[in-house]
Amino acid sequence: MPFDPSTGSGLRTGPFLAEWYDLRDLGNAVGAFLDWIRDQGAPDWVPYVVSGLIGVVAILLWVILSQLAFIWIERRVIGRMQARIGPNRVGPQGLLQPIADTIKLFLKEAITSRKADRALFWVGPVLIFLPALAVLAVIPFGRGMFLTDLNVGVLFVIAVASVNTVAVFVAGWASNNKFALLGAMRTVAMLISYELIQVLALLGVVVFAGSMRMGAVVDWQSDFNVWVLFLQPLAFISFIIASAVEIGRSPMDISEAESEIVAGYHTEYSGIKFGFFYAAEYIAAFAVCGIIVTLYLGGWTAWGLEQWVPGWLLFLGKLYLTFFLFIWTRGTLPRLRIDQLMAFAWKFLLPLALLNVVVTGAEVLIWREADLSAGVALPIFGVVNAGLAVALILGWATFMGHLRPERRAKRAVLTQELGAIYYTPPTGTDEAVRTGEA
Amino acid sequence: MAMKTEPFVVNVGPQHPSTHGVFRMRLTLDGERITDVDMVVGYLHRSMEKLAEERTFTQNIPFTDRTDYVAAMTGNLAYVLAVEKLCGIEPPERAQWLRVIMSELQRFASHTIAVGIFANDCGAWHTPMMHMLREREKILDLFEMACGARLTTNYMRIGGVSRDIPPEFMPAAHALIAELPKRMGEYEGLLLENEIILTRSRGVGVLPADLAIASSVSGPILRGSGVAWDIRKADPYAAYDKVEFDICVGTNGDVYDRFLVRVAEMRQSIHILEQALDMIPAGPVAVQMPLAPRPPAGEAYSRIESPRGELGFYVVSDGGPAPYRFHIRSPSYINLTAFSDMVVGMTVADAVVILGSVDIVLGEVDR
Amino acid sequence: MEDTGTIVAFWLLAALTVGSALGVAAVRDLIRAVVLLITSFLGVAGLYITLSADFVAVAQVLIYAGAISVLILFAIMLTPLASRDNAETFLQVPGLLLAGLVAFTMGFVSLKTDWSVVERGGFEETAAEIGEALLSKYVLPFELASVLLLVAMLGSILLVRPEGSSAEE
Amino acid sequence: MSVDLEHYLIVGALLFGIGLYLALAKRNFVGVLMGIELMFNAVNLTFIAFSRFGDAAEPLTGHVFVVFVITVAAAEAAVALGLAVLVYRNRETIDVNRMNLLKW
Repeated sequence: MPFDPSTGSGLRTGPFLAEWYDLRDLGNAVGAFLDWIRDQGAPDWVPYVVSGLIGVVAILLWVILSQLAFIWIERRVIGRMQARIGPNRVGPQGLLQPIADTIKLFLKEAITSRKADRALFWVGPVLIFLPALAVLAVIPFGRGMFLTDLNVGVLFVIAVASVNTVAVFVAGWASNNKFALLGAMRTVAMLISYELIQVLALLGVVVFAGSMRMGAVVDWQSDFNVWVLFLQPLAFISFIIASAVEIGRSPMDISEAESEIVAGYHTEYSGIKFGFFYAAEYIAAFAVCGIIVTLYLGGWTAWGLEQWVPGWLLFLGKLYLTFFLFIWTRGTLPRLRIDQLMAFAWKFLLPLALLNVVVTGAEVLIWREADLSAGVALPIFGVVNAGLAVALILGWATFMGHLRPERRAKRAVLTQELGAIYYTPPTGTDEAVRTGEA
Repeated sequence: MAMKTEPFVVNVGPQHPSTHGVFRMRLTLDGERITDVDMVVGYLHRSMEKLAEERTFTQNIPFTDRTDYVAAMTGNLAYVLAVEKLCGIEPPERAQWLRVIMSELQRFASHTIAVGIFANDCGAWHTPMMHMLREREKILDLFEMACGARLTTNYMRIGGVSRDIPPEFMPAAHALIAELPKRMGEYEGLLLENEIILTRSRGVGVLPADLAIASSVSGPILRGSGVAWDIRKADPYAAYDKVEFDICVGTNGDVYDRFLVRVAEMRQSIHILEQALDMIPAGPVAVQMPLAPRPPAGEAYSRIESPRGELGFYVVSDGGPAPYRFHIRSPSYINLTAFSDMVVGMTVADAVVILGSVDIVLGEVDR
Repeated sequence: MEDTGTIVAFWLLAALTVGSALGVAAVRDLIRAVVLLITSFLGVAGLYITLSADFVAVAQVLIYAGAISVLILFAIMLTPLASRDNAETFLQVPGLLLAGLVAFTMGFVSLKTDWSVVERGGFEETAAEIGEALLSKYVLPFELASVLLLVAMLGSILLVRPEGSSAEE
Repeated sequence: MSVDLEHYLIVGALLFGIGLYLALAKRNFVGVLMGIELMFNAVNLTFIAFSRFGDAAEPLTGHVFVVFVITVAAAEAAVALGLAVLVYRNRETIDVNRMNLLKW
């Protein structure tokens, strides 16, 4: 069906060109292939199974490739950030380094310590893979390029991610290692808290788009030519932070805080079992970036650009940019302490996220009741919400006392007076936070 | 009724990413909070003090490279000052200034490690440290120019320094000194005002001034607790009485203040270096000494402000070619004694940061 | 086609659910029992999907597999000196008999009863309708449930709060 | 062959039986709790099955009911585990055999 500029709806009613060689939707080729199978007189279930297989294989293949790419990108980019070169020995520009790493991990001995719970020690790495992979099933990679478009996709993403908690706990517990157990308990507490933030952040998106279907959210964004990011800046920030927690990225990499608890819940894992954790981390990063792109950054659409450029390329471009954000924070920021991170979730993000939900609900109600046109309503909402986000963050920070002068950076006292004592006991603002948790 | 929990004992080290060597602490935890800490040292003990009694005074200089291997120059200096005091000799003027230059370069280099590792302990995934190491490399290049070695310099000699600096040293040093303030600005922007570092280090590991004095800690830890004490001012050695600099002190005695003091001291080091590079006179760099000097019988204690604090060498001579007794007052070891006072009541994550702020070098702790 | 998939999925999921539930009863280690319990919960969620109840399935994963199981794990971790085994009391044999009897009766009844079944096919989309029902017809129970959750939350905080940390905080 | 209401009901019955056994026979308080959760699941499964196959004017009522049950189950789990921790704190055990005093 040809693209109709007056409605802008050529996107949803069907592919622009349904020829198999139209690269803008790889689903076309698959559809043509399935039709061909049907024409050969195969029984009904064959195309059904084949389409599923194609989807699964494509996603898995892409995940593996892109995970290798992620590892390479991260190592090179962090290398640049750290004023060094990064891996450049294996292959051109070190491109084969991730493969070499993988081979190394395969060849290394997978040690199981004697007092470990053998069965659960094995379950942990497997279980941690599942949520990361399952999330990928509902992400629309391009027009018509998804494994399944669940009508509760957004909820599914959250629900599946919550299984992560159990996997981490099992891994930490089965290792029978104190560092691992500490890391696991930290992670569980942290994931549970930030799951809440994630749900509240996504609620705003769902309220605006009026559907929990991932594809519908993308369509909504392309229909109104607006990314949810501009309507929901506060939710976007909370979601980014919560996602960083979920995939264990700095400054929230407390679960595997290297300098404190060695490697957290996967301290005892080696060889390919460690490789599973390592891979799952990157797959989860891939999935989380995909969710962010789909729900906040317009998915595979970009203001009509998807008519000329394959949508899946746009999607991947955005995905890598989002991933760069995570690399950037990792390369820059130190790590928070667990109680500070929890306090940040409960005392800072949660009230703001709740307020955001209320404001969003009110806006959608106004939009519907006052019968405003989208061209008027959405820009106003965007400006209001951006202003509100800044005001709320600053206001809440002031209210919580984070901006008081004694909490700000200071400089050392310079003196010539030998033997003088300048000591004043700490004012106790941070101390209050600390003991309040205990 | 309080919760009955098992005392959860975690053994941190000797193989642990952030014990800075082979330090070991047994932490008794209640949840994440530390109720007791047991420090175990000695994994790197090399019997240095006893070995030194079997070697001549000159042969002992390389040992002092290996006590505090992050700051070899100051180790050399403290030892040769003690022997010079024993022999009653005074090194020439140029040697004095070279000692100041090398000490301050070493202080800067050592503080880059201290600050970088501290940021690492806060979880900053190596970025600040790698940037710091970039500057340290340049300083080590200067050391290599001066004495041929980068880490174990073995540069100071009884009665001077081993050799004069080569002609290319001065331009390189001037260029470096011109560059460093810019870098310092970057670090101060990245680290000092970093919100997360502020939250992580404010009010953590507080060592009050009276306790700091009572525990006889020294160096940035003492100054971080607000006591303006610096051997370079209190008991000037080399040419420190001729240069202008400030003592940097903190006010609250927490981890952040120690960190602050180190960063400020790096600035002061640049300031001292600027003066010293201008004021250094020409002339001989060492007095003539026998290869194996035999100082008159007696004892001498000399102390200097090493990057970690008061580094003292106590040397007793019985008139022979080797010291009769050789003792090192190592600042790391004595600063470490205050560690348990700072760490109890904090969390595991804090313990690591506090240890990072104490800035121990295990070679010096265990000797 | 679709039906074959459902049948295969049902048998697999039913085996998974019942099998891991049996495992919960059989294994010796409490943590392993929790892991099997989670598997069982996930199996039930899968069964919901075969019944085209997608919203409830996702809620099942979110709340049972994600939240309640973690609560159980926390309870186990917070009682460190208690034994971590999964042993039975003296009621093992009577319990077994009674449970078997109940299960048999219910199975028997469900097989023998002539249920008035309609061939409706699966639901298209449940989330929106459930939401509407919750906020119109069932709004009172909905509000009551939220109050219940609040009370439960406060109650458990009150229960586990360390004594002596009341007034001065 | 197809999957009918009875299949789900039997799975539900089996789950309920296992849950009942756990709740009756397990020594550990947490084990008992797991049994109760399993029974909840069995009941929910039956609700959903009837909702899918049953003859009703508003078939989604079953789903709504399950949502409520899940809510109540979450509340129940939180309170019960709070109780477990409390009992442990006072008696240093969560063995139901040894919780035999009416007061302590």
